[in-house]
Order: sequence, then structure tokens, then C-alpha cells
Amino acid sequence: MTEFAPLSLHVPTRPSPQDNATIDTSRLSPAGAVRRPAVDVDPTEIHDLAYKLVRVLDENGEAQGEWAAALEPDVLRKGLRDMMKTRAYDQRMMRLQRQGLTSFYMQCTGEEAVACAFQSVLEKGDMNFPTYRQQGLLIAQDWPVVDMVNQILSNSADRIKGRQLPVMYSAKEAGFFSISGNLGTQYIQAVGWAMASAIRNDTRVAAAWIGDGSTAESDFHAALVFASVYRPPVILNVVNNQWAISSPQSIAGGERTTFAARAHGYNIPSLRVDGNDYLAVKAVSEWAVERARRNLGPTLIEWVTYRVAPHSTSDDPSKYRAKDASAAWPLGDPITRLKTHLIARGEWSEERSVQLEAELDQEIAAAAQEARGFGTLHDGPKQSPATMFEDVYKDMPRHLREQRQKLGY
Amino acid sequence: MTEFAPLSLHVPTRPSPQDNATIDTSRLSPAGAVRRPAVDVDPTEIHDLAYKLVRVLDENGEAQGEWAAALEPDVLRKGLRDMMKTRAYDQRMMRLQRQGLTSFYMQCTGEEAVACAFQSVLEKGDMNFPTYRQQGLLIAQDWPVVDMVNQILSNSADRIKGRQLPVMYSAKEAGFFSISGNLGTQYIQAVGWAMASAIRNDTRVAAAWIGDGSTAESDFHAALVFASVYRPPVILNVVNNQWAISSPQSIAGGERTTFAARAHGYNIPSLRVDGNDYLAVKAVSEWAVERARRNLGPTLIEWVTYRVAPHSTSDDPSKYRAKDASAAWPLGDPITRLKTHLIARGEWSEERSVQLEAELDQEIAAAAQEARGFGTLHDGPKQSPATMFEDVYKDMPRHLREQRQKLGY
Amino acid sequence: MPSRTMIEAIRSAMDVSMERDDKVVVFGEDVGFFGGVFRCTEGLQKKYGASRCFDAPISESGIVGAAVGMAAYGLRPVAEIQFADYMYPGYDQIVSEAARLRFRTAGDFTAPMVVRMPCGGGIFGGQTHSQSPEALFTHVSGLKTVIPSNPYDAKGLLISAIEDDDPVIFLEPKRLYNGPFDGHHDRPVVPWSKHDLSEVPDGHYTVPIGKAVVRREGSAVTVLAYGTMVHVAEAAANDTGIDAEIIDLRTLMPLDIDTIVRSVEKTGRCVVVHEATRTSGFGAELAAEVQERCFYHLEKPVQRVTGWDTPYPHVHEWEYFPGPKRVGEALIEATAKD
Amino acid sequence: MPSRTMIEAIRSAMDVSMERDDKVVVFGEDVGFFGGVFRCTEGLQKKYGASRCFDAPISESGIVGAAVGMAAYGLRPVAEIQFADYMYPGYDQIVSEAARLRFRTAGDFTAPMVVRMPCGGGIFGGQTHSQSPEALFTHVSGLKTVIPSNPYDAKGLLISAIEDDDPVIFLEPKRLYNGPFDGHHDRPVVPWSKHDLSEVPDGHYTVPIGKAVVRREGSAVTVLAYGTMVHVAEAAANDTGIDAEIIDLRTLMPLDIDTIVRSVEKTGRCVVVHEATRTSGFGAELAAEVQERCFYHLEKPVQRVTGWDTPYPHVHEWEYFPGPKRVGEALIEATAKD
Ligand SMILES: Cc1ncc(C[n+]2csc(CCOP(=O)(O)OP(=O)(O)O)c2C)c(N)n1
Ligand SMILES: Cc1ncc(C[n+]2csc(CCOP(=O)(O)OP(=O)(O)O)c2C)c(N)n1
Ligand SMILES: [Mg+2]
Ligand SMILES: [Mg+2]
Repeated sequence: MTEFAPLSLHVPTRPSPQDNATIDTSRLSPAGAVRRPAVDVDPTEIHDLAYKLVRVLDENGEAQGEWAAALEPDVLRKGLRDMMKTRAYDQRMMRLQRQGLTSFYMQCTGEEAVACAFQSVLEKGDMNFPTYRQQGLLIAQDWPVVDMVNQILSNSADRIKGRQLPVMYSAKEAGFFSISGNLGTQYIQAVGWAMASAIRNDTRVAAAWIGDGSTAESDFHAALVFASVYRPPVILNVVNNQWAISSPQSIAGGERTTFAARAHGYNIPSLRVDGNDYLAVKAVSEWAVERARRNLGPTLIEWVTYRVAPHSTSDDPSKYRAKDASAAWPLGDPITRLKTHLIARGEWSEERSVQLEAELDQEIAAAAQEARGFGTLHDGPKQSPATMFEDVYKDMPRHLREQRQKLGY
Repeated sequence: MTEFAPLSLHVPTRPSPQDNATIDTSRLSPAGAVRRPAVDVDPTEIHDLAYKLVRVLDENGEAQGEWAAALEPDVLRKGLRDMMKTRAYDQRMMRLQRQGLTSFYMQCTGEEAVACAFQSVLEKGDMNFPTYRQQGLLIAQDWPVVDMVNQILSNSADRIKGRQLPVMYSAKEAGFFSISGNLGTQYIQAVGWAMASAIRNDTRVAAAWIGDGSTAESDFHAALVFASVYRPPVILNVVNNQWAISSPQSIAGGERTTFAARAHGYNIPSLRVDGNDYLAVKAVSEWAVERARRNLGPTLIEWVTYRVAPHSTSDDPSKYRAKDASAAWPLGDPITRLKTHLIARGEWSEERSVQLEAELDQEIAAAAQEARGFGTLHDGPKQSPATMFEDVYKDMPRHLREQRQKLGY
Repeated sequence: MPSRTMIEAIRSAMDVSMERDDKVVVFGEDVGFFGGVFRCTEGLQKKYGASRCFDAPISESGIVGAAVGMAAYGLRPVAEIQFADYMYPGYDQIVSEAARLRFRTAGDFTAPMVVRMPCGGGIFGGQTHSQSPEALFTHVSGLKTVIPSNPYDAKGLLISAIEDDDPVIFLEPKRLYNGPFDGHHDRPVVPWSKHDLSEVPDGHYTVPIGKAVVRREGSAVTVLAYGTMVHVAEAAANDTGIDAEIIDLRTLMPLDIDTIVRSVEKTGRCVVVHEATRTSGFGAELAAEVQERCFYHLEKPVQRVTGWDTPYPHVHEWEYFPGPKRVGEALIEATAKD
Repeated sequence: MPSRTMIEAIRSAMDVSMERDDKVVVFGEDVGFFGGVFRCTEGLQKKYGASRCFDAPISESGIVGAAVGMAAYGLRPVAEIQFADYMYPGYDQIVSEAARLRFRTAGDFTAPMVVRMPCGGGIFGGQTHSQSPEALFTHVSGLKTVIPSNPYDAKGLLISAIEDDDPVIFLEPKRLYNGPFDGHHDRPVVPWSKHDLSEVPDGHYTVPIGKAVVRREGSAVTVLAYGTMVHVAEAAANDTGIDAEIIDLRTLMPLDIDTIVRSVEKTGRCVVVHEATRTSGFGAELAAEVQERCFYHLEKPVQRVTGWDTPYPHVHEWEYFPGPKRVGEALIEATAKD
């Protein structure tokens, strides 16, 4: 009936285990090469930026190009400290989990710059809608580590009463919206929150967070549609760490295009940025937040980074990627890169780094110790089971009172 | 705390009631102006086509440019007949509904070219996943009108046993997938069907259909993601008739961009086409189907047209758009345009048109009459209530047998 | 007091709420300029501006998800889903997000929001304009589910729902929008103006969430009903002459079990009626609770009269719909002396 | 016969089915190269190629929607949802599409497909890795809902599900993947190899959908259970020494009501147990049916032992989980002479 050859299904090939980079190097622009448009630029004029990579720090740790800002050394030292503290925190929590003090943990190793630098440009009152890999948002604002560990341990001092899996923090005061566990749902919520801010003629902005894999979820589209229609003050962050558990970003549709490009069809300006470059993250975040604050509407940013650690403590990446894939740090270690920059500027030294690392380790260990005093998942003081029936509704309905009694409380 | 002015919510303005066109004329290219790329073009090379408009027929009815094909007069006369028959069908069904012979009807007035020309390039075995405004797909393949009217009347001969609201046809044999009633769901199903065809090394292709308003639905995104990842043989049709009930296309995110542009972020080639131009529709459909058939993957096409009629028989558009908005036929009547072309080529005449119109009206009236013989929604023979319990499962489980008995069957 | 249709009562509830509290915003498909396909929001955009009453893209997930974000911000969004049959794309946001936000944050974030949706059959709407998905909400901890049967309750309950600090699913039996339909589809349509409960005050008042009401006192059998089925049950009682006590539940979650138990202990018989499909419908929960709490008072098993376990058909509207005849038969059976 | 874990049994079912019928395709998040986060599809991509076993984007709606399209084409897709808690974005495609396709086309199009999903608690998974949403499926006409309690049934039922011409929701109690967990979480873990029903033939066999089985005969009380709760019920019977008859439902829809009625008529008492929240859980349907059909045999009300009506908590896993203690108490109460 037809002259055509049989069809066949295209299934994206996986990054070769030999190629440790596993990042599409064809789209890596050199530091300083990408222009910095005006904040009120017409989105159609920067379509090309979705296919490039904003980078500020070059191989020698020098800041390059239009995105390089004149930043005080103190600001950068704070950034370095935030990232190092985040990593120290991850390491300590991994240890607690291995010791059986809690059920689960997720690291953000290699991605510290994204959350830490982004947080540094927000104001009090702004609201993040994070995923489970943005602990840096809390740490960069010096949120009490004890409070975080309490949540990890589901102990008696856990502000969310042991109700959520570890890492699913919530802290309204910190502008940190509750992490759901269901992927993608928070993306449209952030847009809704930002719409509310606009409806109320407020000045606060929202930040939505999502992973590369989760951009496939429905709510990613819902968020972009609503952001496109109502132009609320929201920053739409896509953290492309190349992996979604075992699935490379090609399975989410990133095989021959970028996640930044997704924004084009919605007339939302977008940028693709080196997420391991603290200076680039900070500069672009500032740009996007200013856009939002000036009522210029949403911005989508793809942060290109790499998930160095396993997906979670339940994961074994050796089953699906080369054992040394993570060791290669395709875009470099964000901590090392900022450190090199500070040293190059004469504002830091290796010794101070070693010292700071020890100090932070101490600080986190002390916080963890303090938190353990409030109990752990399986031991010590914990929330009374009676609390399980609270907060389902504002006022406990009769059937829950009956059930609580049935349980003996 | 902040130097910024208060935010405010952007709510898209509505097309002014004075501006009858209600189509963004800034994006209307002249006939023949848009190039025809090779079918294996790299999607990134035709991004500009998402912002233009492929048109073949000019104001004088002449075919212009690279998309103009040498078509036999018979082929075009068939096209004209299909569109006229579709319109005659709509008119007759409206009458039946007003007479109370059925509960509901939906016309496709003004959009006849899209479905009729598209169907003309498909082969037997291909599968459409239509919305409720593609009755032209059935009519253009000379599907028995009686069969269609039986469905509209939910009568004893209705092939789907009166189970669905009128216009929710289903006809596997005609490559016409069941219309759901839930918007958008069929878009990803079409992609799944096309994936199956590729998995089986078949040569059949699928066509997905959706309206401008419904592109906001989640499954639109799901479809584009899956189409992007697996590159199955599917044509992703977006019928932009400017309205979704009372909401102009701006509420779906079409205020400052096009629906064709949505495809860019997924690396799917897309085109924006004058949907009231039978020749343009046919040419672009052919191009897209060839791509699919050659295993080159999906194509998204935005058909720009205009919903001339009310949304449905339950709708009163005078409440939300200028009374004469539809009378202006912003892109011209597709029937008139093709007729003018045929007349210009000396292959048709006004008299033949008048005659054909009468003939078609007769034909449809006769079919409607025949269908009425099988009953109507409220009168005459209809499916036994016992049939209500059938086809819930392949084999009727016990509880449904019990319920059927309870009803007295 | 003016007589209002259910549509007018619902509109008035939103109007009053928007007037009193500028944190109340209303949106949904065709809700803004047009005022909704059932006209429940007519005039609100004009009165309160397009930032407080606006059209939404056709994305139920987006509508509910945006509402969750607005509620977390501190607004009181009232979102309309055009038909309950179309709530499924937004179901994840309802179940996984709105319902759990207070619990999973120990009250740090909350989602005080209302999701309104027309539900139920009787309008020849076929499978996608007739569904009654209430049981899909009552199974979800953290949601309140409300369904009025008349204009007075509709306004009072909707105001309560908007003022409630928890997410409320507000189901509107669309067959009741314009009149108190009792299932006798072959009789002339009765307008609300002929019904006492269409007397609706202009201003602010509330009907409490979580309280059922006895619509008709009786001693022979208890009928548990809500929405359209309240009127059908009344018709069935009148048609059969059975001295039925009819309880209009009004709120399904939290359930007013006291009113139910009191009645069943009195009558010793119970019939549950709803339009939704039978298996795992809310009637199952009612039957389970009644038999557990009133076991020693029951003289007969609790019966369920429901929609059949099929998708909602088009042509067989009246064979599917649990009308007064089927309810009447159940009343007769429930009260028969064996 | 080899002893297999539940994971191995499930994998074997897909392997056997793919081998016999090249229309069977398997996909889902992390299902292809990696073999699934629970390793249920390990090795299948290698054996059958990437067009028959592949990774899917993280879009549950896309996964189910694509499966509907594939099934309509004529394939037999087996889609995995990584956790039942994540099925909600795909719920619309399940409810509005897969479930209704046969009905709304009078059989012209059908959706022979399986949606597999790990469900249930007991693994400290918190609210998004512990849910039991079976009642959200049993309420939907057109779906079959299956939930095995052991490797033998898991393989036989999954093969039946794949060969079934209707859409089947296949719930896999994840706490049973590696051993027959009976709720005594403080005792050493028991591997499947110690359990008779881990003897799983290599090749093709089926366990019929729609048939319950009596796991333990008894005369004092009937326990209706499924999934993990079958083992918990056994433990409770052993712990209390009560002569309980335990029925493993295996299929919730269509329900094997005969087996249930036969048992309750014998024992006169009935306890229903499930992990899902109580209100509108499947236990409500069971209680409603049992009281309706066995009213005159019942000596006590049907009792429900279930998860509480709260989101699934993390730290209170064992206070939430309806373990042998709570089930035991219900058995004692159900069999007590008043
Ligand atoms: C709705 C939903 N589906 C599936 C999952 C299971 N899941 C948890 S994390 C994950 C991968 C997410 O990848 P990505 O979005 O790239 O984020 P990353 O883990 O790389 O930070 C998956 C599939 C989930 N949590 N929610
Ligand atoms: C999931 C869902 N939500 C809402 C509706 C109600 N509805 C039916 S048609 C329609 C408008 C669709 O507009 P569009 O997609 O532009 O198609 P058109 O009617 O213009 O052909 C709406 C909102 C529906 N059928 N399904
Ligand atoms: Mg990732
Ligand atoms: Mg439209």
C-alpha cells in the first residue's frame, strides 16, 4: 500500500559511560561570552540565550564579561561559606542516615551554588517553592541548622512534628514553602502565589524550583501557561543536573534542545546559565528578580549543573552510570571555582579554606548533636501519637477525635 | 523596604468588539510569501515559520508560492464538495436540535477546510484523535451521513448505543478515534498510538487534534514531551479558532506569541497556517504526513481559523463578543475562497455551486430522514436499557448483572 | 425576602464575600468576562475588577494549583471547575496539595480555598456533564465536602466555605440550579420561586458546615440524601405515602453522624440514596457507619439506591438516574413487615 | 519450584508475557535501563530491546495517556507508576479515558492495559510513599483492581491482568516485595523463601481475576483482607488464638462476593481490614455489602480496622499502620459474647 519503509521508535541513547562529562558540550559558551540584556528586554530578542550558557568565572577564576558584577569580597566569602556549609551539612546528614538515626536523605552535592547564590538576592518576604535539593536556600540565610536537623530526625522538636519524610522542610518565616514529595506541583503554586502578590499590589516575588526530569510533569506546563497569561512576579528555576534518578535529561526531552528553550513558546524570557558558577548564578538571579520586582513578569532560568551524589540514600547510581561519572565534576566544583576566584583576587587562601571547613564541620556536628538531644526517628523523645490527628483540619472533627481515642489518646 | 512600585496583575485584554477581525493581523503573511522547507529540515531552521502564516490562495483566488501544488480540478471539486457538505450537515443538525430531536449540537462553521483538507492526505489505517469540531474528517471520506446522524439522535441504530453526547462520534474503521468530552486527553493518546505504530514497525501515522483553548491542558504538554522524546509518527494539530467558549485565545497564552511556537522548546518542527485556505491546509498536511511516514517524527501545525458559530447549542456568544464578529469572517469563508479559485481556473461556476448546495442539502435531509426512522433521543425506537450494562467490561461481572436485573432486565 | 434561584444564591454568596473581604478572589474557565457557563459569577468582574474575578486558561490543574499558591499567600480563592467531570486533571493538586498542606507543615502553611463545581445528572449531559464524584473527595483526609440542596443553604454554606480555614469542595447539583427537581422528569418544571427555601436574604449569613438537617420528619424509615436526591426522596415519600424521615446531609465531610444516628435509632430502617455509581460511593460509607453505630436498632439492612456501576449514559438518562420510583421501591422494601 | 520474592515473581510475569506476546510492552519512570527503582523490570530491556521496555518521562499523565493510545492501537502496554502516591496526575487518563473507552465506543475501541503501582506503608516512606488508593479505583466503573499478597498470586494475577481485555490497576504492596510482613515490625524480617506461596513456577500460569481465596479457615469470625493486611490478619489470629477465617480478596473489582457471603453466613461476624484511610475506603463498600447480604446472619456489626483519617505520617508509622494488635482487638471484640 505504501512506498515507505517501516517505522521505528526512537529511544534516546544514554550518555556513554566513557564520556564522563555527560553534559552536551556543544552548548557551553566560554566565560563572559554571553551578553547581558536590559531587564525589560523583549523575550523574543533573547531566544539565542536559551541555547548558550551564561558563565562569569573562567578557568583561572577570573570574572569575565557583562554579567560580572563588582562584588565586595565579604559577599563572596559569605557565598563560599554558604556552599561549604551546605556540603558539610550534607555529609553530616548522610552519616546520621547511615547510622540509622533517620530513614532517608538527599544530598545536593555539586549544586550548592544554585540555591546559595539565588537566595542571596532575595528579600525577606519573598517565597521559594523548592524541591528537595535546595537546602542551600535555608543555609544561605543562616537558618538554624538545628531546626533543619530536627526535621531530618523527625524528633520532638521537629517544627513539622515528624510528619514528613526527611528533607521535606517547611519554614514560612524563611520564605521556604513546604516541599511536597509530589514532583512539579509546587511550580504552579509559586505562580499562584506570585499572582496573589500582584493582585494585592505587594512587592514580594516568588521563586519556583523544579528538576530537569520533572519538567515533563503537567504542572510545569500549567505554571508556564499561567505565568505567560498573567505575567506575575515569579522566577521559574529549572535545575538541570543531568539526571532524574536513573534517567538522563534526554528522557525529559532535553536530547536536542534545552530546558531554557521551553519558555519561548510562552513568550517568557529565558536564560541558560552555568549553575556551578556562583557569580553567574548570582548575577542572573539578580536580573530575574529585578524583572519580577519591576512588574516585568516571569523569567525562566535553566541552571546547568551536575548531580554528583546518588539520587538519594535509596539509590545506587553504579547501576546506571559510570562509576567515576560524578568524580569528573563536568562543570567543575562550584566551591573550588569560587575559592579560586577569591584566591586570585587575594581575598582568600587554601589555609583559610581548610580552617573554615573544619570550623563548619564542627558547627554542623554540634548542631546535629543538639538535635539528637530532641530525639531521633527511632529513639528518644518524639511527638506524641496524639499529634497525628492534629492539623488535618484547623479544628479536629469528631471522627478524628474518635479515632484518636481508639488509639488510646 | 523596597524602592519598587506596587505590583499589579496583568489580565489579558479582550479583542475590542469594534475590531471584528479579532485575529492578530500583524502575523498575517501574504499568500505565497512563506517558503516550503524540505521534509527533513532541522526544526531549529524553521522557527520563523511559527510566527508567519502559510497561505496559498490570494485575494483573487490565485494559488501562490512554494506551497502551491499542481492539483487536479477533480481533487479540488471534491474538497469544495466536502466542505459544503460539512456545512450543510451542520445546518441540518442544528435544525434537528432546535426541533428537540436531540439534546445538543456543535458546528464547525468556518473551520471546514482544516478537517476536510487534512483528511484528504491520510491513508486508510491512519488514525485521527479528533475534537468535537472535526466532523469534516468523516464527511471528507464520505462516511455515511446516516451513521453520523444516528449518533446525533442517540437512536436504535447509533453505533455507540446512545451512550455519548451528540457529536462525540467514534468510528475505528474511519480512523476516527472516540471523542472523549474531556479536553486534551486525546492528544497524548495520539502520541501513544503513533509510538505503538513505530514499535510495531508499521507504516501508519496518527493525527492529534486540539483547540487553542485546550492547549493549556496538561496533556498537551505530555504529548509534546513524549513526541519530543520518542519522535513517533504523529501530526499535532492545533486548531486556533480564536475562541474557547467565551475566552479569547489570549487566555490560553496566545496574547504575544503563537501556538505554533510552543513546539520550539521541544525541538518539534512547527508551522502556522491559514486554516481557511484549503490549498494551504492540504499542502502543509501533506508535508507533515510525509515527515511522519518517513520516520522523521512529529510536526506541530497551528491552523489559524475562526469559530464563526456559537461554541455549541448551549452557548450565546452575544454575551461576550460583538454580535457581528462572526459575520466578518476574518480570514474569509474557506468555501468561498476555494470556490473563487476554481472559478478563476475555469473549473467551476456560481451556478454549479448553487446546484451543489441544493443537492447536498437534499442528500443530508434524506439521510436525516432515514436516521429518524431509527428513532430520536426522546421518541421512537432506541437502545434497550439493558444495553446500558454492556461494554463496561468485556464480560459483564456479577454486580452489573444484578443491577440490570434490579432495573428489570 | 427575595426569592432566588440556586444560581443567584451562589452568586450572591460570592458577591457578599468579595464585598466583605478583599482577599476573596474568584476565577475559573469563562468565569470572568462572561460570568461562567452557568452564570454563577455574572457581574462580579464588573463590580470587583479583573484582578479579583478573572478568566483562567483551560487547565484544571493550573486552576487548583494556582489557588493553592494564592491561599498559601493569604488570599481566599474561590475556583470554579466548569463541570465536576473535569476536575480530574486538578485532582492531584486537590489531594496531594490542598488537602495536606496544613498537616504536612503542622499549620505553618494552610490552604483556605473553595473549589466549586457543578455536579450530578438529569440534564442529558452524557458521561462528561453528569458525574457525582463526591466519594473521591470524602476519602481524602483534609478536605471538607459540601453539597447544598436549595438556594438558602447554597448561599449560607458557600459563605461558610469561603470563610473556612480549610479547603472545601463545594458541589453544586446543576439540575437544581433553576428549580427543585424531584426526579419526575415527565412533569412540568417547577421554578425555585415556588419553594420556601428559595427565600434568600440579601446580606451575609452562614449555614454551618458539618450540620445535617431533617427535611421531613417521619418514623418509618430514615432516608439519607444530599443534593438533588433530597427532592427525589421527598417525592418518593409522597408518592408512596411512607412516613419517611428525610435527612439532608449538606456536608459529607465532616459528617453529622449524630443527626443520622438519632434518626435511625428512632426508625430502625435506613435507605441511602445518591446519584453516583454504587460501588465505593459515599453511600457505602454511610451504610458502613449506620450498621456499625445502629446495629442493634436496625430491623433491616441499610439499603442503597444509587446510580448504576456504569459510566453515565446519554440516552438512558432516566433509566440511570435514581428517580422517585426506585427510591420509592426501596422505601417500601425497607418498611415492609416480613 | 524456585522460591521467588514478590519482585522476582512480578518480573517473571512480565518476562513470560513479553516472551509469549510481542504486543506486550513495558514502560515507566526508570523502568528501562535501570529496571525500575524496585527492580521489577530488571533485565527486560536487555532481553526485549528498548522499543519494548523503555524509560518514560516523569509524567504520569503522559504514561497512562500514551498507554491508552497504545492499547487502542492493539498493543498490551504494562505501565509502571513509580509509587501509587504519584498516580494522581494520571488519574484523569485512568478514569475518564482507559476506564470508559469500551463503554463509550460500544466496544469499537478498547484499552487492554495494566497500570502497575507499588502501594501501602510500613517502610517509613511518609505521606508520598505509603498510600493505598484502591478505593479511588473501585469507585470507577470500567476498571478492574487487583492486589496480590504473595509471589505466587502476584505472578499469576499479573499475567491474567496483562491478558485481560479491560484496563487493570495492579497494586503491589511494597512492604511485601521482599518478605511476608505481618506487621510485627519489631521482630526479625522474614524472607519469602520461608513462605509456601513463594514457590513460583518458571513458566506461564494464571491466577484468575475476580476470585478470592480463603487463606485460613475458621468459624469464629470472617476477616476480609488484601495485600499486606492478609499477613497481618494471620498474625492477629495467631496472636489472639481466635478461630478466624481469613479471606484474601486478591481482586477488589470485580469482587468475589460469593466467597465472602459464604464465610460470613458461617461465622456471623466480620472484620474488614485495610491500610487506606477509613472514610470512604474500600472497607466501607465491603461493610455495606456484607450487612446488606448477610444481615440476618450477622451477630455483630461489621467492623473496620483501617488507617486513620489523616495523611500518612512519617514518625508515627507504627501508630498509623493497622498492625496485628489493632486487628487482634477487633477480632476479640467481634467474637466477644455480650
Ligand atoms: C509525581 C511524582 N512522580 C514520581 C516521583 C518519584 N521521583 C522522585 S525524585 C524523581 C526524579 C526527579 O528528577 P529531577 O526532576 O531531575 O530532580 P533531581 O532529583 O535531579 O533533583 C522521581 C521520578 C515523584 N516524587 N513524584
Ligand atoms: C477537561 C475539560 N475542561 C473543561 C471543559 C469544558 N469545555 C468544553 S469546550 C471548552 C472550550 C474549548 O476551547 P478550544 O480548545 O479552543 O476548542 P473550540 O471549542 O474552540 O473548538 C471548554 C472549556 C471540558 N470539556 N473538558
Ligand atoms: Mg535532575
Ligand atoms: Mg478554540
